[in-house]
Amino acid sequence: MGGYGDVELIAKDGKRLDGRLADELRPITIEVGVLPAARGSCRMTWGLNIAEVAVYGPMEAHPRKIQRPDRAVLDVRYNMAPFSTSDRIRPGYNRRSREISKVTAEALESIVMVEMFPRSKIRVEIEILCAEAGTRCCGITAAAVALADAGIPMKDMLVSVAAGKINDVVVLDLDKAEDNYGQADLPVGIMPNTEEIAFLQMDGDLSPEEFDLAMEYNMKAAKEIHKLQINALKSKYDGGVE
Amino acid sequence: MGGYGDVELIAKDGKRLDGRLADELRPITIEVGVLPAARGSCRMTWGLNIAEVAVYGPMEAHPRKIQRPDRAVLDVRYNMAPFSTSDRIRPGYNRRSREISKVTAEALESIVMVEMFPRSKIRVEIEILCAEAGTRCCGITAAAVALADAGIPMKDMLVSVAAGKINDVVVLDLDKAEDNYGQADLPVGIMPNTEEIAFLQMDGDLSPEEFDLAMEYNMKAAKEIHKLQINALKSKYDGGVE
Amino acid sequence: MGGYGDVELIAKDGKRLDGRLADELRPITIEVGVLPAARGSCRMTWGLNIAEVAVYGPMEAHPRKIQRPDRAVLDVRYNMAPFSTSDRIRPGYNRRSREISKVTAEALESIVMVEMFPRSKIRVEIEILCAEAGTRCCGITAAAVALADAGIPMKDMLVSVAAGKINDVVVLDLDKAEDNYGQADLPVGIMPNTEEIAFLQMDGDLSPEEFDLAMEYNMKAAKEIHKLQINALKSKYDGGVE
Amino acid sequence: MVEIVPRLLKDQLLKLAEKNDRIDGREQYQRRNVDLEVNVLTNAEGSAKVVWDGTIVYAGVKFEIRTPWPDRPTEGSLMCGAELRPVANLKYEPGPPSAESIELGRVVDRGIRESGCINMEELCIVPGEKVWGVMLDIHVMSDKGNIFDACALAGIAALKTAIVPAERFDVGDDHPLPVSKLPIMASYRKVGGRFVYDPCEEEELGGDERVHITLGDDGHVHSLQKGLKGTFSTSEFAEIFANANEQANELREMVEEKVN
Amino acid sequence: MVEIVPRLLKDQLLKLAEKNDRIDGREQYQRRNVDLEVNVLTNAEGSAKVVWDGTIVYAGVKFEIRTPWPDRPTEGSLMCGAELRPVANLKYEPGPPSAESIELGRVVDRGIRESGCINMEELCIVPGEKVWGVMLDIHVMSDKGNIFDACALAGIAALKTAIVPAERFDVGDDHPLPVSKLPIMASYRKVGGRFVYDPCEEEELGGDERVHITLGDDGHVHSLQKGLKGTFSTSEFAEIFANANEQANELREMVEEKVN
Amino acid sequence: MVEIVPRLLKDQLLKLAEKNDRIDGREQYQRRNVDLEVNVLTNAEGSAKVVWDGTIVYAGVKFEIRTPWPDRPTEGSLMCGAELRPVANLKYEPGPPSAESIELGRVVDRGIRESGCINMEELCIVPGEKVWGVMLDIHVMSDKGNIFDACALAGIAALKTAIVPAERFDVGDDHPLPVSKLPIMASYRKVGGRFVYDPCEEEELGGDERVHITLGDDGHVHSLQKGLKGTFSTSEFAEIFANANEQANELREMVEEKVN
Repeated sequence: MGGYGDVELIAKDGKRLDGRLADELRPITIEVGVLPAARGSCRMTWGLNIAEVAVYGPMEAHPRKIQRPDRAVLDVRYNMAPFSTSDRIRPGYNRRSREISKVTAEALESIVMVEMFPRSKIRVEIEILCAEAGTRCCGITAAAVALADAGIPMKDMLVSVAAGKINDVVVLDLDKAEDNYGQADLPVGIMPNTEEIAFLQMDGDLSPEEFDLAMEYNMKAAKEIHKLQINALKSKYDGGVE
Repeated sequence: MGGYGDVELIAKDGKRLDGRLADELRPITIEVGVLPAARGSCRMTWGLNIAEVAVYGPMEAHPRKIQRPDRAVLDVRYNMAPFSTSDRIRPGYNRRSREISKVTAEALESIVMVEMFPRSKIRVEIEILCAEAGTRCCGITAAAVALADAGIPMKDMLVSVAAGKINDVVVLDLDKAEDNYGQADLPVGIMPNTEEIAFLQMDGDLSPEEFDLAMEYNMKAAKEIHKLQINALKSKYDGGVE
Repeated sequence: MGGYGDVELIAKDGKRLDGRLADELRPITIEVGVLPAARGSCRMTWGLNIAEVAVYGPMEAHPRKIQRPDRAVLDVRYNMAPFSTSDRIRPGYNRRSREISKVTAEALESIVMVEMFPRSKIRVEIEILCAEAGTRCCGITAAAVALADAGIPMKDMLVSVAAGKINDVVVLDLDKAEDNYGQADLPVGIMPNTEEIAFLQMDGDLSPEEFDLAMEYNMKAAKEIHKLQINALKSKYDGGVE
Repeated sequence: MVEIVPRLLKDQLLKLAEKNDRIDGREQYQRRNVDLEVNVLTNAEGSAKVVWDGTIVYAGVKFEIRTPWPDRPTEGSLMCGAELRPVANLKYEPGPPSAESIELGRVVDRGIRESGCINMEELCIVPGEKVWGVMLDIHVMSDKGNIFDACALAGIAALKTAIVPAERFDVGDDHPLPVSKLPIMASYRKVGGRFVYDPCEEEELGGDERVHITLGDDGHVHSLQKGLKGTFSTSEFAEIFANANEQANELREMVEEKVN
Repeated sequence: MVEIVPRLLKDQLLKLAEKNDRIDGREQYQRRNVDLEVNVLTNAEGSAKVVWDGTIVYAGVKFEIRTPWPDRPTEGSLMCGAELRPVANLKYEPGPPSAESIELGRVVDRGIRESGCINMEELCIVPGEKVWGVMLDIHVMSDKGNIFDACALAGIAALKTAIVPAERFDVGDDHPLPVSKLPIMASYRKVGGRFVYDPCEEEELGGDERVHITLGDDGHVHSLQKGLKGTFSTSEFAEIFANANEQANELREMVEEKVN
Repeated sequence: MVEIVPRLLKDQLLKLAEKNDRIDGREQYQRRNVDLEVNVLTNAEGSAKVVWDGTIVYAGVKFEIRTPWPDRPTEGSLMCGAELRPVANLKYEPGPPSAESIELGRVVDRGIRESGCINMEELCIVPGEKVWGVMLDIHVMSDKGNIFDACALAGIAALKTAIVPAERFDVGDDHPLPVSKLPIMASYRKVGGRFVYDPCEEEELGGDERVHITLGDDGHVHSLQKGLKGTFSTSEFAEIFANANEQANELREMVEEKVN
């Protein structure tokens, strides 16, 4: 975290620079079936973030040494397009994107019924086309929808969302400016039905009480986002929304 | 192309800086069997360019995944030696050399009777020892001779040559200075017997009429160069020239 | 070699900057079984050098193409830790470490009874934690002990040590300052029982007579170091020293 | 990438060709439906999205300030990258750029660069000291055939809508990137023995060599590329060369309409 | 890396867990024996060796002088690298850093960095011109379980003993690197259905997901990471979060004792 | 690279060795025919081609102007690279440099560098600011045995004929690169139990360890390298050391003749 606690990000009326309250999400849209070449796909906009996800498979896992005799592996790539940020990013995976890919794969493996597809591989390609803080949550949330769109059996949906701390106040869903000058970021991946946690990271500084409040915000937001996921899937398959 | 049309490259008598006419080639020599370790080889000098080519195989193609069940693959590498240009080149393949290797392989696959060697690989190693414009044509032309020297069955010979445009005039076989300040370059690979085209690239600016004239120059030159290819092969196998 | 013959490295009484005589070694300690995860291991301090070596295997050699039908291969890595030198070293293998790994592997293959383990691989990992001249000798000597600690059958032990030249005088076991301003370095790997040479490199400038004297110093030192190797192994397996 | 030549597909395409038909019912030189949208990416200084039937491509433009090359002190530079990423199709695998990916990027780059649509002198800020570097990146999201044309189209449209972010770099006012021409690529594939325009996924799988032609506003050719095993005659080429001009004119109109 | 899930081992661990026992006889939250030594490497400006039962880790600190980033002209920088090298275990193979290795390095780095233990402003030599770059490298020599905690411990201890070599770089007198806090990591692994602290090698082989918690002197959390396939409830997490505080306090005392 | 040890070949070589014979009929210390040509590459500032029986090697010298290292402000630098490229033999595969290739380059480099044949002080243009960087690249085109000696010979001959292109870089008049000594390498291979000089391809395939000796004009040794599995006694070494001197003197005469 930037950790510059002295930049004023919350007005006297408790509203944030973009007018949101402490526990309010940025606007979100979710659409499925957007990439014709993929078996399943999802486009998610979250504030100014844009993520598009393609799912391929299940297919035979190769090279052989990545095969697991008792389950499928998820081959996940999180990638930021060169034009997705203010300064151009060199194409190719860096250490950050490789770590995010790893933890995303592990989170998704926790919800996909991987035991149904031994020795196989499911490819999940997460492309960040526009990045404005919170891209890993956006990518995980969209990937879970794309897996469902591909018809991959899952135990539960997965929603990822982050709470954080700015100006010593716990708030939900940091945007770019808040992330730059924020004091903490706590992204989690929540299974909306069981409330179990499949993904967890955090950096910055949180007291135990702040941590609890941040988790509370995340839990509540996960339920909201889950509805949008369901609606997006329904609007494709039922031809309408809830 | 450099595209600097204002540098004078053609004198008032129509002759180019090195005294050539518009449709005249630089001096060319071709020699076969020059690399003892190879199954077939060729050394070609073309103006100041020097290319040496070694051919190995056919051999089993590995790794397996490059094998084709119905034909041989050509594994072609075009490489410029570090000392081949005015400024030293770092050893190793770059994007340019990888593209040239690819289109060269595809051109040669069009003339080699690849169906005779399923699942196998023929290695073609093109080394540019001195580069003065036109190295890809020199490499392709020499590679076709080296394949013949290796006894690989071919449908036809292949000749590569380029015409271009300087000072708004279409000319054959640009040299270094002409290439630096030229307006277009049209390298082709021609099968001399059928006049079919197996290789084609172009960049710069050509009107449809200029394009036709450039192709005409190329066709005529291909016939000339083909004779030199035949002579070189004959002088090795018959102990004499045509 | 630095080759700066004009820096005074030997005093008038014949003693070197650290008080050693021409044919005197720096202090050496050897300890075995220091890395619990390894099958065999050794820690060696030699002057200020620290090397720790882990041995794994014999195990099946893969990828397949490195297998030898009639013997084991030694997969040796010599690596300098980033903090081992005055200026930090970027992690990863460079050309120097790859050459040292190669000649070290070849030296060790000359003493290990590799014929006993066809198609298998023995991994030898040499980590230089602190480097003060002579790390390749330290690594080879420690690796031979680690192989013995791992119970790998060997024809003979191997000792590596270097003599060199400073101020036109042949001396044994150059330290950092002597190496920086020295005129020659002759590291060898000696089988102490047969006096055969399994490793040899040299750079700098040595007359034939100087070469003979340097080899004589090396032979004598190898016998001394060999005693320390034996003691280290005994103190582990017999619970005491010679 | 494993090349599986589906014999049955090849036979089917051959039979269709004999009846002058195509697998998706199009005529020999008929284009699929193409949709172009510009200014679709907030963080890019210029952007475009092309939906070419099932093929989807994004292009984005970024700028940097750099020192000019010593021998060309008054010229900026254009870098154009297009990458075949695994998101776009089951057949693309992760790893360093394949030869296919490098060819795509270089062919698209040459078509734009050689058309002279950007005057490099206009990218100069302070001669010998500061020039603009224009970085055009093209991202293939879904490949259902003919990504070359889709990439070229997205690329020139993104450039055409780009705003030079001079204020952010403290070197004057923001202004549109001057793009004076609209080079357009037209791609042909030999399928069942004859060339067709705008090949779909099955035609690429069961087809032979391909030819890419980039044409400028005045009908001049700026870039040619023949790809894959196969040969063709000069008369075959003359026919598609003539057709390419028509295709380019139609698409150029679409770009002009969208960017203004 | 091939993952071999040893079914028998998993069963054994489950049975032990049912009796609230562990494979090496420890209690659920009991730590193995840990030994810390500092100033062990002559050529490093700060160093530490951690022997955490059979797990052995070295950490070394080096310094360089660099130009600060334009937007933070008065701040130095900290780089923290931890690599899983093949020396440490049969299971680690040579080659470019694996995802496991990258995760280790980044999690250790975040724990130290986010604690704010180093004030980057204190690494400034000449604003806008020269700042110190601190480079902490952690070298795993033997992995018998729980390398995360061992690396974090060696890392902070090496920093805490580091001397800034100002004389060698001709910018003043040598002085200790100012390190104001002692972030400590505590790692948990789900084994046989419940989380245990400080997993040993067998527990890592037969266990499920892991959680890494880095805590500062005041009990604030600075870094969290969940790794591997598996899920947990908030109440499970609350229990280990509370335990982590106790573990961190004990280890912090050890560091304080050794470095003074 | 797969090592196929041809048992039959080894037996044949052993039998020949017992009769003090070699597979190509040479005597133990007899060299194959060697031809040296200089100034063969237009774009190199110095060049040589060695045809050592069926082994063919090119060497080329290029120059650059660089900033000297801070601790050696009046010294230029020499970089010497030799690469085993797939053109040279069926057995060399494409890809990053193999350990064999790295060893070749470094052994050839040390022989030339350590002889002191180039006085680095003479490469200084402006102390502390500009020095010459000499870049010698050696390109093996055909390997029929003993590429080490062929590379070393081509390398020193190319340096000896090199012209420093001062005019092109605007720092004075072109002048020959000062090369004061002629280090020569002699290579031996243990074949059938005894060392032979200048091994041919079959002797390398069926032989054991190799030794490379680089000698200066005065008979001093500048570089030694033992390669591959195998051992030898000091008396064996003494014999080939003595022979190396003779071989070096003969080849040195050839170089002197060709470059003047």
